Amino acid sequence: MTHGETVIAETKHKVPHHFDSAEQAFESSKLGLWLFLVTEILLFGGLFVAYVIFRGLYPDLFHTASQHLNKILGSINTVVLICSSLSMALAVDRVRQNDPNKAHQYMLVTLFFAACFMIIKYVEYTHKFHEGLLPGGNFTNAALAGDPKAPLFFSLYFMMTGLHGIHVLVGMGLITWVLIRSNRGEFSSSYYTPVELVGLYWHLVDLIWIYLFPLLYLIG
Amino acid sequence: MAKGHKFGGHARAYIKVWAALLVLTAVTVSVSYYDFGDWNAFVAMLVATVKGVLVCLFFMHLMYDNRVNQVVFISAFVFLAIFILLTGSDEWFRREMKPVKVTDTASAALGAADMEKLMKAAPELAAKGKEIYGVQCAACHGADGKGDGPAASALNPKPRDFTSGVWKLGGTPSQVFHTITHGSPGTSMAGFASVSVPDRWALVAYLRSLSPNKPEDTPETLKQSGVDKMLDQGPGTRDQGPKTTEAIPVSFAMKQYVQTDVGVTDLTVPPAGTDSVSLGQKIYQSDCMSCHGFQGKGGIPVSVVGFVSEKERATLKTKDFAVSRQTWTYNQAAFIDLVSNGLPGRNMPGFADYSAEEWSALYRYVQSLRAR
Amino acid sequence: MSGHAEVGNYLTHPKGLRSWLTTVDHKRIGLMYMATSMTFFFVGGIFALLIRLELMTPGLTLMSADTYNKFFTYHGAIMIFMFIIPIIPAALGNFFLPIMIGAKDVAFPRLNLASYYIFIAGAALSVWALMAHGADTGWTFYTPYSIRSNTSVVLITLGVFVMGFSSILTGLNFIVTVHKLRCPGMTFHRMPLFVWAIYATAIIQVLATPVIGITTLLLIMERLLKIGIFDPALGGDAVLFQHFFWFYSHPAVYIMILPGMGIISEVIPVFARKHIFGYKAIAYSSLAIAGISFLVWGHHMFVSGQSDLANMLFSVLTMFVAIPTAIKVFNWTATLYKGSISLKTPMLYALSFLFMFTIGGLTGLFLAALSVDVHLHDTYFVVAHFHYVMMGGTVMGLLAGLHYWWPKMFGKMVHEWSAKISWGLIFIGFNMTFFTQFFLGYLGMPRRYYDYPPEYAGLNMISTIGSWFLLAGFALMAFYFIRSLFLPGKAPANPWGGKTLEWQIASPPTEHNFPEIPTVTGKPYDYGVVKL
Amino acid sequence: MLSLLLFQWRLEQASNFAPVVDRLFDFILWFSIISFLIIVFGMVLFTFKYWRKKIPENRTAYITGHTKLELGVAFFLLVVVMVIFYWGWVDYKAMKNPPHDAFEVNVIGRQWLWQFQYADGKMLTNELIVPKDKAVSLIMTSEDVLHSLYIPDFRIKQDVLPKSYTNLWFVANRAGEFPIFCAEYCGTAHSAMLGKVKVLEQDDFERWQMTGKLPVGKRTMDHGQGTMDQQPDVTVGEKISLADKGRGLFASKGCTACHSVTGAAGVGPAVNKIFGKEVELTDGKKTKVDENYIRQSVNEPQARIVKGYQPIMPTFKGQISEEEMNALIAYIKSLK
Repeated sequence: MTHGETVIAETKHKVPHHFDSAEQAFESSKLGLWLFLVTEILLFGGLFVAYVIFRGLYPDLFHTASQHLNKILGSINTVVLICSSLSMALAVDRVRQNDPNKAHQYMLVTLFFAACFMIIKYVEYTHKFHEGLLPGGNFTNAALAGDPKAPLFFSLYFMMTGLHGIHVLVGMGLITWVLIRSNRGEFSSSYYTPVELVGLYWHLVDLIWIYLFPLLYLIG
Repeated sequence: MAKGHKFGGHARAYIKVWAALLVLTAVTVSVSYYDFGDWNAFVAMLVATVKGVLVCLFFMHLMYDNRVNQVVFISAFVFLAIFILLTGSDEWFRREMKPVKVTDTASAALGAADMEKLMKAAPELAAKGKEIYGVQCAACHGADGKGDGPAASALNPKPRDFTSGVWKLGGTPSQVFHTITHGSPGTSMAGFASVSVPDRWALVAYLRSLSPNKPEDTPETLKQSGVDKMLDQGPGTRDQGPKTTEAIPVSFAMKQYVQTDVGVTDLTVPPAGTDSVSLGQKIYQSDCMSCHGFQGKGGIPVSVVGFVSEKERATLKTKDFAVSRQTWTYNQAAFIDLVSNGLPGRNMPGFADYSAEEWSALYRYVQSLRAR
Repeated sequence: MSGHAEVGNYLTHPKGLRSWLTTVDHKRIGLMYMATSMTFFFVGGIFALLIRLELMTPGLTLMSADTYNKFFTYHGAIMIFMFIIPIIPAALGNFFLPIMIGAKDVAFPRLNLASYYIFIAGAALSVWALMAHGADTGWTFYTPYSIRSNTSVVLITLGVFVMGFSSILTGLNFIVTVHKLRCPGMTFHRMPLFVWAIYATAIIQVLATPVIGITTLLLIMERLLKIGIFDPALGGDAVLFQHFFWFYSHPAVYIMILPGMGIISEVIPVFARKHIFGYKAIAYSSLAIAGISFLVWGHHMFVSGQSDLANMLFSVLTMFVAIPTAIKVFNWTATLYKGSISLKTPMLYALSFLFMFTIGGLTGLFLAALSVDVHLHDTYFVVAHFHYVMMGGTVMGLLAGLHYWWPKMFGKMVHEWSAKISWGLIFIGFNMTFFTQFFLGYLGMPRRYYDYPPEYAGLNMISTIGSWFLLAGFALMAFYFIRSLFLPGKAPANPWGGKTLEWQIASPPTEHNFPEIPTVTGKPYDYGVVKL
Repeated sequence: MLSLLLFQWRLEQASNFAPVVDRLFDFILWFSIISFLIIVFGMVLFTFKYWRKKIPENRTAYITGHTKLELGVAFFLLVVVMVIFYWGWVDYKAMKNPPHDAFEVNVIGRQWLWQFQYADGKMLTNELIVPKDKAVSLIMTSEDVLHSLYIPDFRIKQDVLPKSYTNLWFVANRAGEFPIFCAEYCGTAHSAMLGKVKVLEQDDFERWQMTGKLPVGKRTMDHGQGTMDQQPDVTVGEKISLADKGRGLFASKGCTACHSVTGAAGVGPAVNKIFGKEVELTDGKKTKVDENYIRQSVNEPQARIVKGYQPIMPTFKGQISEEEMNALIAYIKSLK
């Protein structure tokens, strides 16, 4: 079999020359992305370690500081992200069933939910800035001023939710990119790797928030 | 695709998983409103893990994926767990060291010239005095010095009302200084030698500013209160408070003593107080009872200066020893630390000058109060 | 070898600088990585020589304390992040991994090129930092000094952060390539040991590098937003930074040494004409080292105020990492038994690897034992230990690999005698420089000392003289490597008689490596006659 | 004993931990030498015995491995390293638990000098005076960045962290003077952060404790290879000139860490050729460098800071006696 490229039916996509079959290309991309998700988990893992260590050292500080977080907004955000995860899964499913119109709608729903998440986060952040609950050195909140370690909680809070927020923004960018390519008809049931990969990435972003939410907001 | 994906067309499965996730979220949020102590964190993590597993298996198709992807994804959590556990083995198991208690070097270096300057009541000295007064003296002498402090109700005789102009032990600066340093015998006024010399002079300036009657010092009042010795000694003289004898090693003193007065046979050290509980009781009644009550039940309102918010100021009462769960209840070092430093915010003055044996007697007595 | 004459090799076809800068051919990307990394090696080397010159005599010899602190930071940062981590996996690994497993290219060629350009971006950021206010925190950036220092720490940590991604992407690429692109017949147990080593390194790269990413990110946030997680003044904990840093940096030490071991496992069987002794033992000890390397980082912090429990745990776990390493060294020595050993330059470097890496490994035992480490930590004993492991190990492995694969990469043979002379210079210079430092360390001279009490003067003088030999050796090597490119004459396809796949194709290979996909039947090192 | 053959220098064993650590050090040293010789001898032997010139390429043996041998080697090594670990762990635990009656000293590490604070209020800079044959426990903290108190002759080292306390204890079993190094990188003058441990006999120590005078006449036995820095030990003879005494103090009190005497740029202003001159302060005013400017800068350094320098000089109030102050001033005056 000479090293030409086999063209996938109904799509303009060519399997790269160094792969033997489209199946091998798809499986390689998936393994590649799973490895990338591992690095994401370990990136956030660093912050989780810092959180767990400091919570172990100053449990009551974390309890009093977390009262200042708005549980309601946090819960809404969790529900919003879970819905966006669902709509993304359905979008991938639709693309796999060769039903691009429904897929586009689901992708738009995902984008909408993601936007809601970011807006709620924006509201939370401005409320915190207003109350002076800023990270580290520039912490000016009166109620918690007594305890020198209080800014630690908010440093961790802003680092974790900030980094997660950036990942949500990147996710929204990726979904829009996939939406545009899907509009141009590049995907079908036989070639939908980018959609699958963006879907996996988005579910990971949701998975990280599922852990972030109870750790930060629901401290008993 | 080549293998005919098994998981094509699973819309219904996704909706079910989605519903499960929402329910679990509701569960975890509601659980967080009740206080189960440590269980809260465990439940929150358990629910989060269940939700995470659901997302992984169904939304991310890990269930139908080949072995390598599953191993790869799980290995991330394994290495994260290693990171947490081994770092935790260090951070959570460190031993706490406490520095050596060093006698107050500041006063040691005070020269006679400074003593002169401090005695003349300057305005900013009085302001500093007011601040120290709030921390050390307001508990009994009241926020405005009228002798109506919260603890005053339990005291007999009543604490001095400075605005009345009456000085039982003399109102000249040196006499007031002497009373602050050594206390007033026969009353609950304890000696405050642990306060540094400059602070004590600041207190003197503030107290005299309250009182209409301000007698001036005469040579014999200086001599009588021992302040004159402090004036003429050269720079770098030791603090005029009680001499810290334990700094001199016994072996050295013994050798000096034997060298100078040959012929002395033995030096017996007099036994410390009788049985320790009564010693503890004596200390408790002289220093602590006025605020913590006779049975250590507390509940005596303590008027507070500064740190506490408005609504807390009125209701702040001393706590009942039996109910308290803090570390001092099971660790004597924490008890000594707490009592010697006091709680400036909560208007508890520090009592530092007990010997080790008095500390343990007091600690055992307080524990006996908790047991009743 | 029916080389496609008309197609030409990967060096000449396709033509033009643009084709090089936008290439997705793993061989060209490998060469570009090698060129960049080797230049950084020489830059880092110059800083090392300047440091040694300053330390020649006590007191001010050449430069002020600040400049000295900056120079040893540059030496550390450049050598580690820009040379020793990328050089073998990204340069030689990129070039030979696909060929050795019979693949046409790595799994994601464009990602491979992207990771090279990310590496260039990171390196540019770090060089810019060195040009600006420099950095005088040491390559470890320990807080709170790295927060207080008024040098451009943010820039250099940003550079490290970006270079970290290049390392992750390379590792990711290799894992997928090994799993998905092996040619028919190439089972895991028929893969060459170099591929095993690069595979184990890739696992560490993927799992450890993100943590240095978050550490550098937090350090930048510490300086810019004063978040106070690592700053004791704001309630944080400086030892926590050390945990974060070493959780990456100790596995990173194994990212550096494992590829070197991989090359040695390739070179020794070929030049001893003998099957490797214990193929499975060496292969799986690479994975074992990769695994254990994540458990041992605390031995860098025995005296940093760590709890006794943690010290005990880390000391035990560090001892376990000695076992697979010792097995490898034992197996390489056993491979020589009853062989037919030819002392060409690659073999010389492989044997000196064995010689020096054994010293490096054994001195590790001193530092793993708790009570002895209290005395030896942060002294020149540690400096000697890691130079013996990194320079005596990885650089010897790299040089063995370079000399071994040079004919395959460029189709030119290296002048044998000048190579042997430069080997001699490097061998003498290295031992003279670093063996004396074991004594300095034991006598208590601390690390990173700009000036030292007079009683350490003699040993430091010997060490500096040794570094001049190293300079001579490497200068001669650079000369004869470059000269070999312009010499006429073409190297044969298999000059050393190797049995692995890269020796079965033309040298330099064509752009698509194999005229047709090979199927592998035998084991990679089938030397030797059964009856003997 | 045996290891002496290897090292012509031998670090002094001046504390209770030194012989213990050296014993484990020697054990690992001999184990390493033996295993190194086995590997290198094997390699050299095989290389010469099976040289390509002696054995043609196609007559090599087909050996692919010997699992039992490998497992044997692995198990033997496991036993040895576990012994090393346990031995190290036992000695380490002894290092970490100070006896209760130890003589406690507070140590404050600060950027580029060590301060030792005694229970009776004495504060020494870069100089730790301890009794011989008595447990001394150092409770250490740092004022700014990480440092590490390292006394090679005692084989002890411990990092010093800001905002928390770490501990080191030892029993010095030999009178004399031993260098203290800073072993954790801490900035510009990390290598100038040197100190001295002076171990005195019990009576000398008590006399010092009461009178502040170090033993006169009896030349304190200096550490192995000559005293740390070459100047005369200031506390020994009384007859040396005031300026010389000042020069010793200038070094031992840690001034050299920030102020250079050669005019080179340092953290603090250089002090040579400066006496009697006008210097400009941060607030623009000018002042003459005279006795009371120096005296004030030592006791209240923040009062008059020279332009272009940060106010980070620690106060030495209460640590420099009158006569030491005069010696310092005489020394600075002598630096024309």
